[in-house]
Amino acid sequence: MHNRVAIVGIGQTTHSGRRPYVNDGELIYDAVTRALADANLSLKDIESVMLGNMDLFEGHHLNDAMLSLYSGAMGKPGFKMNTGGTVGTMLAIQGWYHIASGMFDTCLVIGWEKHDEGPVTPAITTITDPSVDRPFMVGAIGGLATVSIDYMNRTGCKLEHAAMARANASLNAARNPNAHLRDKYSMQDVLNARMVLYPLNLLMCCPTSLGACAMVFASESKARKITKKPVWIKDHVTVHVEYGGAQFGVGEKRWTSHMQAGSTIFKRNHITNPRKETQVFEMYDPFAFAIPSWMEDFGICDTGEGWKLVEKGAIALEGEYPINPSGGVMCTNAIGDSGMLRVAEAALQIRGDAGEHQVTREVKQALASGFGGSYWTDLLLLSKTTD
Amino acid sequence: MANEAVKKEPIFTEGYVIMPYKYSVGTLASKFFIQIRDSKKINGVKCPKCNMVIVPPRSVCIKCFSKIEDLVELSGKGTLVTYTVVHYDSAVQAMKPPYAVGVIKLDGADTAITHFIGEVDFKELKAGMKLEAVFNETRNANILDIKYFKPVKK
Amino acid sequence: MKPKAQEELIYLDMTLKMPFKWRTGEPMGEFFRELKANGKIYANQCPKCGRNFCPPVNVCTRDHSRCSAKDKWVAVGPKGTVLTFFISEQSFLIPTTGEMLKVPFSVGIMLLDGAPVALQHNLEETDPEKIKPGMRVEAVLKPKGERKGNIFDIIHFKTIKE
Amino acid sequence: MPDRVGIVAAAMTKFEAAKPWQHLAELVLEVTDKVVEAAGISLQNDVESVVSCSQDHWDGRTISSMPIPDVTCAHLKDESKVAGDGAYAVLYGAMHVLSGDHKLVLVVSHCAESHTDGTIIENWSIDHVFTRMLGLDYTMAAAMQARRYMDKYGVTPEQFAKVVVKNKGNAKKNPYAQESATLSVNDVLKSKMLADPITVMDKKPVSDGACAMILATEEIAKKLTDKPVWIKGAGNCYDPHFLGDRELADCDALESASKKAYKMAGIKNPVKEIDLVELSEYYSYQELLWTEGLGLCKRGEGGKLIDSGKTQLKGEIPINPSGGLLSGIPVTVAGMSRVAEAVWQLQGRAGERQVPGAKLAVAHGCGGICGQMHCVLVLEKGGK
Repeated sequence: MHNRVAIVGIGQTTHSGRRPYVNDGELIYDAVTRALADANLSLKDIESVMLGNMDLFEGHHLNDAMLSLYSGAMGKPGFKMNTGGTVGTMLAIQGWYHIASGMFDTCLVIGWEKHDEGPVTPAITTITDPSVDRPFMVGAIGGLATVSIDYMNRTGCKLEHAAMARANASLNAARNPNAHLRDKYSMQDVLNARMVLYPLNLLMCCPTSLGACAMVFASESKARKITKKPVWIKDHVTVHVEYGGAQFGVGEKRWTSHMQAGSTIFKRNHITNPRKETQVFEMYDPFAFAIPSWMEDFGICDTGEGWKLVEKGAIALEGEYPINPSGGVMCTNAIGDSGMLRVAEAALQIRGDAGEHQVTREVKQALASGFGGSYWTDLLLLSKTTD
Repeated sequence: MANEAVKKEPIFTEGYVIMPYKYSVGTLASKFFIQIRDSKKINGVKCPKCNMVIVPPRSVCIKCFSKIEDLVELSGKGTLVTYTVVHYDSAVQAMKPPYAVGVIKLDGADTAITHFIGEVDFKELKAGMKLEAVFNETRNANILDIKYFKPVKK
Repeated sequence: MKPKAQEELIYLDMTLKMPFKWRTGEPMGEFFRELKANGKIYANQCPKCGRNFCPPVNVCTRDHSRCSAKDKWVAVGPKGTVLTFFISEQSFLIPTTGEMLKVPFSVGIMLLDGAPVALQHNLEETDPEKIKPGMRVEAVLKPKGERKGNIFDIIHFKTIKE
Repeated sequence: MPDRVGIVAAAMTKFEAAKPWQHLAELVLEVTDKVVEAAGISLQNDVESVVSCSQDHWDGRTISSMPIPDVTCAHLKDESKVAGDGAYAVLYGAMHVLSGDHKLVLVVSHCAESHTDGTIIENWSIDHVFTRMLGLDYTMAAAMQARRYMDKYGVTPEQFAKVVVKNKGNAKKNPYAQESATLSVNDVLKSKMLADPITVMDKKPVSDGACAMILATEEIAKKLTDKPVWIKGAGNCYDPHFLGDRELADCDALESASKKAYKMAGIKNPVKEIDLVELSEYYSYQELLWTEGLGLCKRGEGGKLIDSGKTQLKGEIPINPSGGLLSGIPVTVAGMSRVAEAVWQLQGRAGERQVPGAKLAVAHGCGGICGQMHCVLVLEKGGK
């Protein structure tokens, strides 16, 4: 049986599209000092440090070593993970492994990205095989547009429903001082935005932001000494699927990785009614159809029910099942940091420390997901208590 | 399949990974580069907590992790800690080989800076030798505004 | 933390340029050899689950069954049906060449005749009004002497009427 | 170690200056097939998680692990990628097992150095604000470290050359090695100078290849093999990045990592207790410096240690009986291949380079400029 792992400190920078007055290291240092302050710890108390992002977004090879001064890793153990869009959630899971394995009592994990410095779309294009499909890829949006069309055809969801989800995210982000895009939009505002690739318009795609998020994890004995409000990582799962390339869309168009991740977590934790037994979901939602369609894939609701819940306002801050009270990836997307923000924001909701974007229902258990790579999924279940 | 394929010519996809970046150096390093560009002066930082003097100047203390915001002026003279003479070519080099690179500890600093060593007979390179900075005529606010460090004439 | 407005901030422009000679490997290499020499597009099939792969693969990506033996290969295309497509009006840097993308850039995912397998490539047609999923297309290949054994031996897929 | 993690089997490709016929994923497929066969398991049914190790810059691909699930049968399974040295992937795989999350883990690493220009990648791992524009790479940095090491402790280029002679000689007994040779100290000293004092022979050659291993819980490892190898201790640590922030002639990070690993493994006298060491010497001088960091001799005495002959294949504490990195191992794979070699030694499968009666081995991986980060694993022979 593994050692229990708690989140005992959370720090995030504010997020924006440009922040020229700090360099990469200073951005990370900002998040790290906030997380340490939140945990009321000093760097001396931290046994290991992990830094993660996607290398080619800023161009630095081995940047965990290069930025070791700013992350606090100097003279400490740690290593870098890089799994694409899931890197933020993977870092949280990496932190979990460090402590659950019994090898460490405390660790600091940092996810970051500074998208204003590098070429985002060309870097994303290089996820493909150079010999076959790289010449034909333009960023990540093509595949997402395809599945959006399929979702609409399959379930009766309309463009309006994606716009509703996006509008809801904007209202939430307006209450989150750390979010990047904080303008409020109505459903009509979203529908009026410039079309990028049908059915996704500019507001239905995630932005490119910069920012960093740091978290301190601790073993049970340490956690109880550090904080009165530890948030426990009750379970986590990672599910990969084959590299799709052109094949995606030929076979199934649903996210098998989300489906398997959801069913695994719910089964292992005896959750039969996820909308009741978990109270909030911080979902990695890189496009506006993500929330309605992925609620179904994760098993939060039945097939065809996702957009109806959006229509009913269930996902709102004060709704039946709030999703992304932080505003989500639609409003803030610094890729290496996006996944970790999901975990951090879910933990803040459990602590009741989310401030203006705290959901109205009491949160005992929360979900946080990561998405990336060739349609890969990380899913974490956080809990207020250890039982 | 394996043996059969070995007989045939391997097939390659030739190309590049080309990515342009525009890095912010941050407020503190901006001041450092502007000082070099405008006044030919090399600055370090002094940690307000542990008094460590750090060059090149970073906004975090390498010893106590405190935040550092202010620059202190250094003389531009220092001692050679270690060095090498480069004899090979590579795609990233800023100089034509042979040339010398060294780690130089500026007077008054606790850490050292890496840069070229010029106007020197390679045979005379020695740890502990006194060096001073030479600046380029045209300066663009980056580390290459320092042309190299040269031996101080006795 | 924010500096005063008049304070100058320094940026450093650097371009990463790494040359690569990526290996295509056994089945993919053979795919390109066939394309170059005989103008044929090949796919292979998993003997266990029956799924097809284009370009061919060594092992099934789901059940790990071997499927690289050449006798299991099947020629697909050159005709096919557009499953889905996108047209980029916005130009981006092409990371493999450093050039800017020529727009409009039209890409289709084509279901090729002969086996249920898809290939992603350029469409000749760039007018979104004239492309519909389900549309029939055919691969246009470079003349034999100009083919080099890479994906650009196929110039694009042109619209055909049947 | 809180519990015992077993290494059931390890596999490597033959390392070559170039492997032009294999796609990167095919390198992984080759070692995956080999290791699964050696462990006698089913990839599809038994392996619960895959930890891969590769780097985006080296592969020229963002998310370099993209094709890995395809060839490791990780569809709908857990796969994660360590972006550093392969030894860290073994450590991460061990954490998977120790946490109770997975009982059987496949760990793989791959790299084809020959398909790109490594100096560019090295340059892009160096601080971008103050240093990268100087065009620095690892060889220049290593030369400065070697020079400092010589100046501070009186170690000589002849002693560095002895490492090359030993390792290239050992490699003759290793069928997986890329380069082997019978050399004299003079051959090394007279070879082409790259950056004083490092000659072309003092530097690891460009290499392609892959490595894999199967990690399992104690219970399963014992069931699968009568020759399990236990991971007894592990430690890792970062040094400062800037060369001027460090004392280059000492390796504090490695000292810290090895002390931690030895403590975990209950090792009090490393030289006496350890039977062999496989370490990551990207440059010849590093073997001497790392032996100090690993506590096999006092600071500054690495040169004396090679002079003593103790680190020869038949010596008291053989170092790199495989031929080490100098015989040609790609980065990323480097640390994992050290673990794999040590596993083979402890399983008695090292052929002509076998160290007789080896019971306890140390494997070391490192990465970054002048060995900025280190990972040390202590391995113990299990079974009879």
